[in-house]
Amino acid sequence: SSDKNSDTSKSDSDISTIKNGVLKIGMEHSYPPLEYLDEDGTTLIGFDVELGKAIADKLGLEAEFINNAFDTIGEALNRDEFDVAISAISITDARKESHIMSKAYIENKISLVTAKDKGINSPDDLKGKKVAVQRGTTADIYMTELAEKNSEYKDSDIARYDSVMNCFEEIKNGRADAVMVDIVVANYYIGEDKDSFTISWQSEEPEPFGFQLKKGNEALLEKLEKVVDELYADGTVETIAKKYFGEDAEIAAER
Amino acid sequence: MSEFWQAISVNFDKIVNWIPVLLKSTGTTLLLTLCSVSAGLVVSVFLALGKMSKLKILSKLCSAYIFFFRGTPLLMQLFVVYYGLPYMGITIDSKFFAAFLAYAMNSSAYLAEIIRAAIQSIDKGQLEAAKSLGMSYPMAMRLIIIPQSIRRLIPPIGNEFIMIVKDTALVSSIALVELSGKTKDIMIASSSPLVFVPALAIYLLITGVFTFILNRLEKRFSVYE
Amino acid sequence: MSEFWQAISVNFDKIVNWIPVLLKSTGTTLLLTLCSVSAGLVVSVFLALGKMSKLKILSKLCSAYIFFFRGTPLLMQLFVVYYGLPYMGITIDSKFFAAFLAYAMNSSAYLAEIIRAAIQSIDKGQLEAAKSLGMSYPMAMRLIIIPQSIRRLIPPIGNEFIMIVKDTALVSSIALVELSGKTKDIMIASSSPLVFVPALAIYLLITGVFTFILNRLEKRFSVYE
Amino acid sequence: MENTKAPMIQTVNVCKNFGSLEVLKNVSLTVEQGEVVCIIGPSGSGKSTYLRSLNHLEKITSGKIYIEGTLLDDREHGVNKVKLPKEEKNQLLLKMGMVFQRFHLFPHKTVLDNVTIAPINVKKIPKSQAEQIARDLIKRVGLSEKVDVYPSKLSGGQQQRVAIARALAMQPEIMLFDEPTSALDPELVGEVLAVMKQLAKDGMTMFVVTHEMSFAREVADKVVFMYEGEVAEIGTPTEIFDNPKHEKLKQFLNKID
Amino acid sequence: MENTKAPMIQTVNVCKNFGSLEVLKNVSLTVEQGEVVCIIGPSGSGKSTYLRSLNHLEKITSGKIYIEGTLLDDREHGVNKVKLPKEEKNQLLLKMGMVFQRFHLFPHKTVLDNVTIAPINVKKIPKSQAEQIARDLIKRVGLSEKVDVYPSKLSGGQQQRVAIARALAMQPEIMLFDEPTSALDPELVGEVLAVMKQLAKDGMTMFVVTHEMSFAREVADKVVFMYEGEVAEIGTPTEIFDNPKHEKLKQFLNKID
Ligand SMILES: Nc1ncnc2c1ncn2[C@@H]1O[C@H](COP(=O)(O)OP(=O)(O)OP(=O)(O)O)[C@@H](O)[C@H]1O
Ligand SMILES: Nc1ncnc2c1ncn2[C@@H]1O[C@H](COP(=O)(O)OP(=O)(O)OP(=O)(O)O)[C@@H](O)[C@H]1O
Ligand SMILES: [Mg+2]
Ligand SMILES: [Mg+2]
Repeated sequence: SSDKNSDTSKSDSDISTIKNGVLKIGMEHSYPPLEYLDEDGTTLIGFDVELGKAIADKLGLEAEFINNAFDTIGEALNRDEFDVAISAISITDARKESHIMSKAYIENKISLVTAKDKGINSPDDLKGKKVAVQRGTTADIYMTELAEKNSEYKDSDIARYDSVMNCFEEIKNGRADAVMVDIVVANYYIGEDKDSFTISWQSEEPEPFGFQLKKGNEALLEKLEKVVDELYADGTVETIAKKYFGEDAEIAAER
Repeated sequence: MSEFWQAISVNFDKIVNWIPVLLKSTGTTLLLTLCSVSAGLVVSVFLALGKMSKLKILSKLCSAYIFFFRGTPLLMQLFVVYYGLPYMGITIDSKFFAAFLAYAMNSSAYLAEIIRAAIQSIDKGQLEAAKSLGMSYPMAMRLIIIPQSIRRLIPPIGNEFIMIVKDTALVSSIALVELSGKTKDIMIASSSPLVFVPALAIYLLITGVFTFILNRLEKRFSVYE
Repeated sequence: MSEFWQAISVNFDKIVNWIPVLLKSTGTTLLLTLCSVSAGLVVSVFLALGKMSKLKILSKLCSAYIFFFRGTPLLMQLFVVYYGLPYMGITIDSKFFAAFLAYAMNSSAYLAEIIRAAIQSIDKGQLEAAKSLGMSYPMAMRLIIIPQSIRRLIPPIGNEFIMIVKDTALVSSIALVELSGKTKDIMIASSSPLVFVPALAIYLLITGVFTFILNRLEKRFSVYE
Repeated sequence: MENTKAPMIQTVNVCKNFGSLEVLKNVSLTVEQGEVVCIIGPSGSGKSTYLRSLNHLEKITSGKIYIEGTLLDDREHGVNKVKLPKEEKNQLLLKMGMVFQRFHLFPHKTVLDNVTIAPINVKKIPKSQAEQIARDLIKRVGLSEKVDVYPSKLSGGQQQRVAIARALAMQPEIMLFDEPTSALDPELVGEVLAVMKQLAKDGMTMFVVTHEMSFAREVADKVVFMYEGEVAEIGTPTEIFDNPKHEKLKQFLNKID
Repeated sequence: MENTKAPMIQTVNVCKNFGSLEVLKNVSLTVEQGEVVCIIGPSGSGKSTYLRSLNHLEKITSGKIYIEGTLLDDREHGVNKVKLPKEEKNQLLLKMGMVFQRFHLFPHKTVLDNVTIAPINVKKIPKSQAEQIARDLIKRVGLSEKVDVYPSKLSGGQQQRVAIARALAMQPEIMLFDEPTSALDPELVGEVLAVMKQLAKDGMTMFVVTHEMSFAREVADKVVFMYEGEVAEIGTPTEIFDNPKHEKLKQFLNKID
């Protein structure tokens, strides 16, 4: 452990934002299976969480997770509330413009979850149907643009919730016809309910997740990229992915 | 501050374009408020009389209802009605109706206390005079006490109305679109908080106009004072 | 209903385990309330005196502040502080502090009106008596009017406190974890709304205990009546 | 003839406690039909409480109350042993009209409505007939030109005269007055007393708590001095005012001067 | 000697409007040092307004007010043409003590504190000295045993006596009384009037609005009858009560009887 200590002091000098050997990771902790609380209501778990811990470990740092509303993660980064955001953040052009986005750390697409008997097989079938999305996610943006471009979709049919969990509640109790959501999340929620619900569509465009950092923090980015490559190489990523996404999930990002 | 004004003038067209969108969602805000305060008012009369009743069980029940709805956050009440009830086999399909239900129950509790206070603020001598003229308690209530309370009810009921107008902001959490939810959507879409400016203005307009009407009504009802 | 009780008894252990977690987050709820009502109280005294001032500009300014914060939803005020201020170059680092700021400003407006009403409810004869004894307006305020208003202030300030306890539920929208936010988290984690039961009970406990203390205090302060 | 009639009001050993405070102690009094009885006494001696007990605005703790010979109350420990049918009890209570110190007119009703509201709703008298009676009574108290005015537009003396008309509209057989002039400005006292004197002259039975000694002297058949919840002295006005026996009565009259 | 002194209070053509309502119309009056002046008149005639104008509880619309020969107000259209330094103005106002109809004791202060609060805070008299003076005054109004009691525990008459002591504690040269006994139960009136009579006997200059004709007759040097905002008649008690000239005064005295 003396080894670890020397590592820590080194990284302190390397990256200005990191203090006292703690890597601060921002996330909104209500997004299973990537970051969420265990049933006891206190233990933070999920893919991003374990990945974050593994990364910190490799860097010889302690991981600290900071809860932040998803739609203000960018702002919080800019004011140094945490060093990096690992929160199922899709790599978009807008984000690349305002922040540093890392290479993809896992693959993802947006998808449509429906009850089996709904007969919805693509966004084309959504006309006049109620779609639930989480406010501010890429799914929200996708649906909003669809409604803007195509008058057959009504904006009023898009129901925007604060939490993705609410979206799934809605298709379970029948108040919504479909949920548009990241596929990794969709898989998790369908889980046991494979008989009633199905992923009826997924986007062609991949929408991988990346780490988001404040502009100018390239030093940390470089370290993170390197560590993720190592974690891919030693199988850690795969182990965590299997734990949270199931045995047959294909999430490996092209790196 | 100057940055702020600059931002406004640069984005003036954008802001103007948002206004009709915001106003449309204001319709929901007002409709929800109107429906729930009206329904709450009807229920509250029974709650108030029930709480003042000499029948212990009735009085206790009404007190408990009032205590519960005044003692817990409206947001949670909304959640229980919308997300909780389905687990008990009751699924309310319409978001509007679910919100209406939660808000009506909530405001009925507040209004019941308002009505009770107004009735109790009427000089005891009025009831005694009515009694000494042979009126029964219900008759005295109907002819003497309640008509006199009405004027005193206007200000607090108006306040409750304004409260609910503002509290409708919470229904965005069940994805019912009204003024606040729409504002948030626009903020996210435009990645700028400028939309708050017209949104806050609309809220101020509603509360301002309503306060004005209230004052008028109050004067109207006080002819005999 | 029976389903409900069954669900509770089956999950009784779970519910019991949630309680300490919920209580921990209740700390934030109470701390936020306490801080913002206290700060709000300090500001509100100046606002109230300002609004009653004969200095037109001061009075208008205070009125406008009060009108704004009473006329718009607290949720939006919270959003403006949390999301909006950074765009104006003012960045608040701590979520708690942002919430505190919004809540303190909001409650200062409500408290100012409460204080004004209490002061104005003191019999005009008190001020006249003080004047006829040679006291200046500030001295009369300090020695005669304000001490007498305090007893009348306790109930409405207590109410404001209870209001804010419940309104802290809104800060979950900026991911500041307090009782309501934690309840939501647990609901997500357990995919069941059962957690509402202990959460609502905690809210009722807080409001109940607080109402009780209030009544006590009120009696304490009315020794001279 | 007159003497064979039952007394209008008779009370036997009426006691009233507020918690541990004994406000009335064995008050036994009789008001004959057509009699004017005045009650005098210092503040807190129980005058109002006694009057209010008669028409059930207060519940007595023990004692008996007869109205025109009918037993209305026979109480012990607050429990009434007389079980009159509700209808009959109300009929007895309606024999008494009451006028309060602070008038208690209904502020949201005009003078006319104040006077007609009880006859129309309680006695179910047709509106037009009730209004006819009311107008006559309002004329009798000298306020014909104020019929359609709200009470807030009237002076205290005028309000009290309306209150008397309102009570009379129920055609009571006895009128109870609880310090009817002590909330009035001195120059308004006269007009109310004048109406009361006329009423007495017309033969109305009256039970009047008052501080107006000259009124009591002039109008009363009997004056009752209450002291600390007890009837300390009873007599004709001459006996009470010119030849008081009870020490406290002497002191009281001295203070009033 | 006495005559060469400036009058304690002198007003010249004092007018007061509330909006379009003319409440005082050219009221010119003088109160000499050591004199007791009583103001009588019907309700609404402006008696209170006049008294309150003297110590600036109301602002007059026009006219002049002199205190011990010093011009305090010289108003036209509500504007005071006299610009006294604030300190000097306060000194003049402190020469007047005021007693109100409804006492207005400070309910959150004990009797002693009610009497000491102004001397300590306004006159900056040391607490112990102020308390000594206060105890003497409280004794003078006969309430030594009530020193540490809150006003709510006192009868109306006792409260009014404390109010008198409170005003006296500022050592005023003239006492203004606005119907000091008309909120009192009749048997409590005497104790307050007794204190006032003693005060007069001790040589205090007094200006008293009152409905107590016997007091005015006994104590006043001069009686003023106000009617509709004007001084309708001035005279000695004998002139006013036994030989009234003004028609309205005659009517007024008749009503009061
Ligand atoms: N509701 C009540 N609860 C407790 N005590 C009461 C109540 N009403 C009256 N009392 C007390 O009963 C006593 C008698 O009161 P009551 O009003 O009958 O006196 P009174 O002779 O009419 O006096 P006053 O001349 O002041 O009207 C007083 O000590 C009073 O404080
Ligand atoms: N603040 C005010 N605003 C408007 N009118 C007022 C005000 N104060 C008094 N008045 C009016 O001025 C007139 C004189 O009032 P004032 O109180 O001086 O009469 P008063 O002679 O003292 O009568 P009372 O014997 O009833 O005390 C009344 O008509 C009254 O309504
Ligand atoms: Mg009485
Ligand atoms: Mg007056």
